[in-house]
Amino acid sequence: MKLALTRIFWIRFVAILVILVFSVLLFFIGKQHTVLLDNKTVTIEGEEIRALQLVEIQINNLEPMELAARDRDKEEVTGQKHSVTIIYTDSNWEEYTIERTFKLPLMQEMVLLSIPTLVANPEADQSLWLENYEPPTYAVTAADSEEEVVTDDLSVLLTDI
Amino acid sequence: MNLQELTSSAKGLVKSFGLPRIIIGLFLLSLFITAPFVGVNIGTSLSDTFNRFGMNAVMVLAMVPMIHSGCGLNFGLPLGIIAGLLGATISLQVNIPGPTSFLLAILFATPFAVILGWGYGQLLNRVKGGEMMIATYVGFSSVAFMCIMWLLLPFNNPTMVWGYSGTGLRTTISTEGYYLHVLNDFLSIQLTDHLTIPTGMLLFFALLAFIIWAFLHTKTGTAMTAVGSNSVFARASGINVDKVRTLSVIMSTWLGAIGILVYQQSFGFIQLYMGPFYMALPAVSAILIGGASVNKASILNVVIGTFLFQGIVTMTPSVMNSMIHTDMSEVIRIVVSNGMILYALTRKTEVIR
Amino acid sequence: MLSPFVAISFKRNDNVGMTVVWADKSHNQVLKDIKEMHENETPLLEMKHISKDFFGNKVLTDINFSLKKGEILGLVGENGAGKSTLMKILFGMDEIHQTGGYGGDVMINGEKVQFSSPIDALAKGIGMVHQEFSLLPDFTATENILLNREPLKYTVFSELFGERLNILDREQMNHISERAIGRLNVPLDKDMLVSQMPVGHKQFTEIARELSKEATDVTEGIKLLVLDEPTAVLSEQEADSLLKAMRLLSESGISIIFISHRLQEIIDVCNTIMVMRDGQIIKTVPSQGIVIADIARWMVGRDVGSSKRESRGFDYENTPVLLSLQNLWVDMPGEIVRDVSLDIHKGEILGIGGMAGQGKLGIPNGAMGLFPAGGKVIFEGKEIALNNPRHFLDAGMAFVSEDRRGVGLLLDESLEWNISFTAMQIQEKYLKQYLGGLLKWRDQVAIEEETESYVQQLEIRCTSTKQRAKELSGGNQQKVCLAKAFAVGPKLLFVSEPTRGIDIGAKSLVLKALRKYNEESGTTIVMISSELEELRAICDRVAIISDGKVFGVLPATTDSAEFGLLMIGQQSQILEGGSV
Amino acid sequence: MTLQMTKTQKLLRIIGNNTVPILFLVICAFGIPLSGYSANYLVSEIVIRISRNSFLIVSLLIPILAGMGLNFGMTLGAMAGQIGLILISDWGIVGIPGIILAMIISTPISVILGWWCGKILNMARGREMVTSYIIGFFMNGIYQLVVLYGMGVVIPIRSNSLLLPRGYGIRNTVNLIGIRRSLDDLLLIRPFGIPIPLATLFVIAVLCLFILWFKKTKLGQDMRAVGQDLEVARAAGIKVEHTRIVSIVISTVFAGYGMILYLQNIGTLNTYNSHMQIGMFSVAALLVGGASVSKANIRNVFLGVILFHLMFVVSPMAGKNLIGQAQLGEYFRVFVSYGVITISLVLYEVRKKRDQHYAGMQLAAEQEAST
Repeated sequence: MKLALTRIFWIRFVAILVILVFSVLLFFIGKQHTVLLDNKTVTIEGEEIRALQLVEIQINNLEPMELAARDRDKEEVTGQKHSVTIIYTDSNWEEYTIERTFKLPLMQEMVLLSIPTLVANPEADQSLWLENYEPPTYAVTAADSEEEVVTDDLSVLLTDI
Repeated sequence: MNLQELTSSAKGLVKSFGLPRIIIGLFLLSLFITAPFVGVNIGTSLSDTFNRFGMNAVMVLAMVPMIHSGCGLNFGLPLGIIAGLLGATISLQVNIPGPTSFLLAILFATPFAVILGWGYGQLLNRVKGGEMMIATYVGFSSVAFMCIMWLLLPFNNPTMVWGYSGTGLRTTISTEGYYLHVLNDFLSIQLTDHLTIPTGMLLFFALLAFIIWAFLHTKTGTAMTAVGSNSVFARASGINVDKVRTLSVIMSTWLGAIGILVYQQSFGFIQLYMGPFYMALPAVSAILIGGASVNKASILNVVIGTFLFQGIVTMTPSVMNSMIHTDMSEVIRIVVSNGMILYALTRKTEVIR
Repeated sequence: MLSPFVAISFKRNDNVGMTVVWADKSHNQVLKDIKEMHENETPLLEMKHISKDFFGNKVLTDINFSLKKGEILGLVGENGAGKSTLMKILFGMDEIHQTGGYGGDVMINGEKVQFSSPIDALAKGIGMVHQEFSLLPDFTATENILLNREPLKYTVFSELFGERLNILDREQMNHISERAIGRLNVPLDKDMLVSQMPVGHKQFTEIARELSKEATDVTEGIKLLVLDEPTAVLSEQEADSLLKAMRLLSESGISIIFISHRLQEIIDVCNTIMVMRDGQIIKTVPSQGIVIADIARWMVGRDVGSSKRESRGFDYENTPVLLSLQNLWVDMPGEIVRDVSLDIHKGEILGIGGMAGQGKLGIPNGAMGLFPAGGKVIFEGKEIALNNPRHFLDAGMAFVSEDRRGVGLLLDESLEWNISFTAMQIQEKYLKQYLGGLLKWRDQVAIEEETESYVQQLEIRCTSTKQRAKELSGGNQQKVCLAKAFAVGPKLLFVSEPTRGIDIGAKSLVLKALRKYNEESGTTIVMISSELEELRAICDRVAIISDGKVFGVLPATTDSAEFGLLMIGQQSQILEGGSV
Repeated sequence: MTLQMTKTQKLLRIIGNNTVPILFLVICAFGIPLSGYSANYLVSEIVIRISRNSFLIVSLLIPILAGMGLNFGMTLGAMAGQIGLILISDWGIVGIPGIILAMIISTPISVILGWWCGKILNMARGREMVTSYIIGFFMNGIYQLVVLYGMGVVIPIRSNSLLLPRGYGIRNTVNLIGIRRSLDDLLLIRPFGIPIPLATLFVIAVLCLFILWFKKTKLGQDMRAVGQDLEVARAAGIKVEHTRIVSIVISTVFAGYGMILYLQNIGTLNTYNSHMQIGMFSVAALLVGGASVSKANIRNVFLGVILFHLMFVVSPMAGKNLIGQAQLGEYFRVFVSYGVITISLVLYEVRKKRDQHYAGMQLAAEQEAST
């Protein structure tokens, strides 16, 4: 049919564009990432960086967490721009705090933040102490494989709504 | 016969036979053809189809009287099925093993079918025009009501009752020892090692089909057809329209009861509680695939429809599985059967006054 | 000279309602003054040499008339005289276009117009109010008046979702409907739901709807209003207020075509009266000094030359009364029977005539029980219970319905079924009894023989007795219905509109069959038809039903003008001239 | 001369019109004491259910307005909503943005399904309800085709926690932890310890306002006209078929949003069954509120939700205390739900016949008086 380029057509066209942009924006704001906070000794370019005895770490304004050596914890965050503050005491009970912001690429589900590396060189570029993390895929357990799909389960008519 | 005549007669055939029916028929044929290439034994699938045909044919036959008298598609079939279940449970309660239990089940089911059918008929007469929706929900609420009754009714035959509490019936009861395969094995013919024909069941269906065919030739049968095709014409010829409609509903309910008994004897289990909930839809779509319309149905429609529908239901899982390793049969069954009902509901039939 | 307080303002495009204090002067006097004022003006509507035929038979021949601004034209004529076809031409209904258009031309304000649909006619300011209301019960009068023409207030959503998302402008709606009702000057409450309105107010709502079609940039305000039998459903007092409202409208410059069977109203309110018969205009006369009897004669009277039918000389004295209807009332929509008492003698052919909608069709349907009915029906001395077709049929009466396709036939079944069905069900004919009557089996052979004999006897043109009823022509279908009734061998046969909608050839065959059946097997026949001539040709006596009551029973040989008077509900003695 | 309605007849008429709500009041009156639940618990349960279900039930109002009867085809909207949820949980979008994005995704799907359903219903005039019921089943087949076989193959699904072990098709249950209760907890207040999700109730209030506003628009007026008498509306020039299709589209879109709100409260998605169950219970709740096939308003929705769900919460415990079988209570409430729909449908048809007959009775009375 002839595309009537009337006024209402343009308004609708613009409205659809606005909605698309809005949903992309939503995608960005709502995207959830998991940040793994890792306090293990790690060797970078042959140089070994020891894990800290005790460290307190806080992402954005979430609950601060205390990690002992060889501890690993995770934090769920939404959106791309985040800040991390680390408070630690060095060997002679001096308290230091490091505050850095970092940006997560959109499509990365999970990232690993190596605390020792960050503490070792607080001003280093983000790529040094933050890298993508692919969770290992478990072998398909027996229970999953034969999970049979129930498509006309009558008991659903009885359950509460 | 020149081309022009050929196309017009072909068109006539298609029109009379119904396009969807031809599509489904060709689809089934293609399944049968591809079966051997895909390692599916024709014998087993054929005997499986016959078996399922026998199991469901009587329930599809239960659709005929009500469609004939203009009450529309009998979505309230579960009501008839409940009468059958009552008959079966009482016959098991009486605990007489062997084929006599099948006859007893029919005997016990009949009074329930007549009473329930009569009440159901009176209700439908008061809601002419809106029958199908109300039939659906009468069916659902009666199944839900029976769920309560199965818990409360005083049955105590150990094979039926819950082990630990001793009261209330189990959801599935085996017909082992009672009327399991009582029809199937009667004069069953063993053609090849795979292909066995459950002649007993097919004969039983043929007997019931003959009774219906004969009924339609009697005076009241003719009156029923007239009520279905134009109820004002029937009224103007002195027919008590409501009485004839109620009779057709009672017949449908009774056939529904017999149908579930035949189904159980071949299936091997009596399914209580929510079992009969969605049993109306396959029967309705089968008769529509057979070419019936919302106010016209014949015995031939029952036979063709049941064979096509059950053929698809049996063939798709085996052939599909071996072809593309996925069991799409469930999806195809839903789409084909409900698509057929939709096709029938959207045909232009002038609403009977 | 115009009396001072009647201020009439005529501006070319403004028909602002004027306020009139109804002087005691007669309405016609006021009209005469208006006419003198613009004698030379071109008429609002003019029809020249209009002709129309449906598949060969002439429906309208050489219609010429003109209608001035503010004039009320009364259009009268029997059913089928061509009145409604003429109106359909004026409104450009597609029924006319589909059957080959019309001859001659229609002029509005002097220029030729060709309306392709009623919407075009509306745009030119021509509106019509039909007899059966097209109103929404749970809408108020205002909402009905402005249905689908509601003024809207802008909302931002309409930019995006289209103009139907604007809010209704309720105050302006009330304003428009008040103005339209004001012009009718009737006590119609604009906020009352139509379902709670008395019938008269429903009529006013419909008229107000046409009036409210104001002049907008694309459409002109209402200039011509056609009222099709508006008073048929009104009570006396409601009809009066309608006539007053019509006078008011005509004075405000709106011309009206008023179609009615109540000749007294025509004379009271119309300026000119146009009488139509058999598709021609017989008379166009101003309404002064016209008497109802004149109109009746013009409406019904054939020229004297029509063949004088020799009467059968059926003597009523010593033949017993077979069926007597006492105070019968029947609730059949559109054909209400109020109080009918008739005695039908054995062996006679009684005709029942009357205008459409006066209740003649209700009598057989009610007696048979197809519609709720009351009163007494005594057949051969025994009283038959009403509202149960079985008793009617068991007593030995049969009924051929006027609604062939709806009631008379099983369209999807074969001829055999159609003909043999009633006899089989009532009198157990064509059934083989087995097991001592327990099993009644259809005797296919007997059915085929019986059907074959009727096909021969009534010359039903069909490929075979197995052919389906819906594939037959109208005439043959009617013969099948007759055969169905004959098969029952009735003592009394009601036949309703046997010749409606069938070709001439089949008509005479059907009437001949009825006549032969009456003479050979002595069956009493009661024939209901709206064709007066047919009744006079075949019946011994003809009863005329008007407004649900028997207005008179006359021998068939009496002059058709007498019947004409009965038909319009006037006693047969001549009434004095029309009074204001 | 119309038939005067005597006092008792008027009273009977009122009772007659509201048989279903009265019946439910009686059931609840018996059930509540039997179940032994505390008032506090019951109130909090009812508040949860109002916030969970009312959006879905309100979406049924518009087709009733347009004379299409009870739209059992709302399962189409529920399916669209679920597809939206599956996609956002795959992309890992959480919280309020996730809910809004799911709604945006479900809108085009609902519009297409609603438009198609409207076209079919127009073809099956006079039998709309049973046809919409069958459309629900038919689309369930298509839905399974898409979700059970399409997702993972045709539609890329990344996170394998959603996919079945065989690599394609979505699992039976999808954990919606990302958006669980995120709208409910947005503005949660706890007067007397009863959690009241203000945000969700606000969204429902906005929808009710939209419905009230919509009735005042030209489209709303056209729908009312079409609902009352199709031929009169057509004669007045209203595009009848188009109006009926728009009413179904709007209802399907709202059903989609309602399903997303419902699932955000429940927290887990039963992929292949929850949409089949929701249609029936929403219609039952609406009818319990006193709505009929031809007339329904917002009051019916809320009265219905309260009464229906009160019965739903109470009956298992009542059954247990009465006969010692909780199962009995569950069967009882399903029986009552289906029973309510049957009674309302029957009453609607009977009343429709009686109104036609009433006109005849009125006329007969006039005859009797005048002869």
